[in-house]
Amino acid sequence: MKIQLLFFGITTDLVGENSIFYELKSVATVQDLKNELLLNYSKLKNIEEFAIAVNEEYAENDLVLKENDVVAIIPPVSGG
Amino acid sequence: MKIQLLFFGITTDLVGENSIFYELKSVATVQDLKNELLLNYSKLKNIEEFAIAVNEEYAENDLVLKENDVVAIIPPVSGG
Amino acid sequence: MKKSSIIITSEKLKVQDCYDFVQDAACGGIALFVGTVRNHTKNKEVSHLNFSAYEPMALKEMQKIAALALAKFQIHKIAIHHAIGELQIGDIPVIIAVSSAHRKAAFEACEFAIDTLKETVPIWKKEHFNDGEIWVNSHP
Amino acid sequence: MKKSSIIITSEKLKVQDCYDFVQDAACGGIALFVGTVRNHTKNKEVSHLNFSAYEPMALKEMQKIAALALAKFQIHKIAIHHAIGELQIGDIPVIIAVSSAHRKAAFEACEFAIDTLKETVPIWKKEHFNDGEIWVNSHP
Repeated sequence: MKIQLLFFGITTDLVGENSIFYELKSVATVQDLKNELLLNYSKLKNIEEFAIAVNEEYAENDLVLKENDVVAIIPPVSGG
Repeated sequence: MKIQLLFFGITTDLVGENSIFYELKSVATVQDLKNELLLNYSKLKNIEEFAIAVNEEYAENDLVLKENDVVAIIPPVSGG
Repeated sequence: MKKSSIIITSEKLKVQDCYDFVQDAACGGIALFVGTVRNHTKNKEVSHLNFSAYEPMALKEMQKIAALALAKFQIHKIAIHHAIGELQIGDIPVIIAVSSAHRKAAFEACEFAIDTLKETVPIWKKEHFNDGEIWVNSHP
Repeated sequence: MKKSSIIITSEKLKVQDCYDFVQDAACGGIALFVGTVRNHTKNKEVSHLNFSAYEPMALKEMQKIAALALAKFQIHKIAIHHAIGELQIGDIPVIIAVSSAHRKAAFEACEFAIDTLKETVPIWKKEHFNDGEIWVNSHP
């Protein structure tokens, strides 16, 4: 299935993209996606951690992703 | 000896004065003055308590007053 | 460099004045407290207030609060401004502004300053109602 | 009546705007926190900053903070404004303003809001130095 990936902050620089469409196996959790991303974009290992937001809400690792989800890679925030 | 008394807040209304010169026995503490004032201006009993400042500083009850001291009667403050 | 701005005035207080005094290129945060005149107290409608001060002593006590805050907390600068005279609903009797490198110290110093001011500074508030008036805190 | 004002903007933030939003005849105090850009970080001189946001989500998270603060503390209104884009030394990245009948609640809610914003709102700060730049919090 296809999802949209958004990259922010340092992850934009590491991956070299703001937004891409991404092919994922049909049943995948947030944790599965994190594992895949670390394989496919090994530079993401340069940061200590990142969170995932699905459709503009923070997502737990066991959330199951759906077709057309908008998935954001959220490196440690530093607003304020 | 002579001192100057200043009244503020509700004590101005109770005593009917802002500022008066006051004759005091030659050796008197702040506590002595408080006792005298409660006798001479019995309306001061209408308020729960008042503090005394001598020459613009809060004074303890055992402070000995001096000729020409400026003594302020400080009812409970309510600034802010 | 002057680290504190202490003012008692019968003019309108301005938040911007306090902000401008404490703002500094080395500071990362500014905490402010602005007192405002409420339209009621204990379910009674307030028409306006009147503040009077023992001005020279009040200035000294405000200066002491500023000095203590600067000693006690890791802050850059502090402003304590108080208005006297007649104030209407929504007017500003008091502003405290504190700048610091890290925000926790600014919050703590700001709260310390307003708490202490309300306990020690010889300023008195008279509340006026449609049917009378009262010196606040003065009646048992 | 709208109880919260949530804004992300590339215009200059104004303390007066936040003050005016939260000010209310029923409130006795307003606590504000104003973040300002510092000229140094960890002993290194900062030339300027750049803030970027995942804007729709950041607005939602800021709205959640406001709703939580209104539920958790006895406050009237809250404003949370954040700037994005390039900011110079002394500029204002963030303002929080909270009004309440009694000041303790305003202080607590203001501190809660800025603490939570720094933990949850998807906004990122890049610090620029003379010899490079760094995404804050992103390096182990």
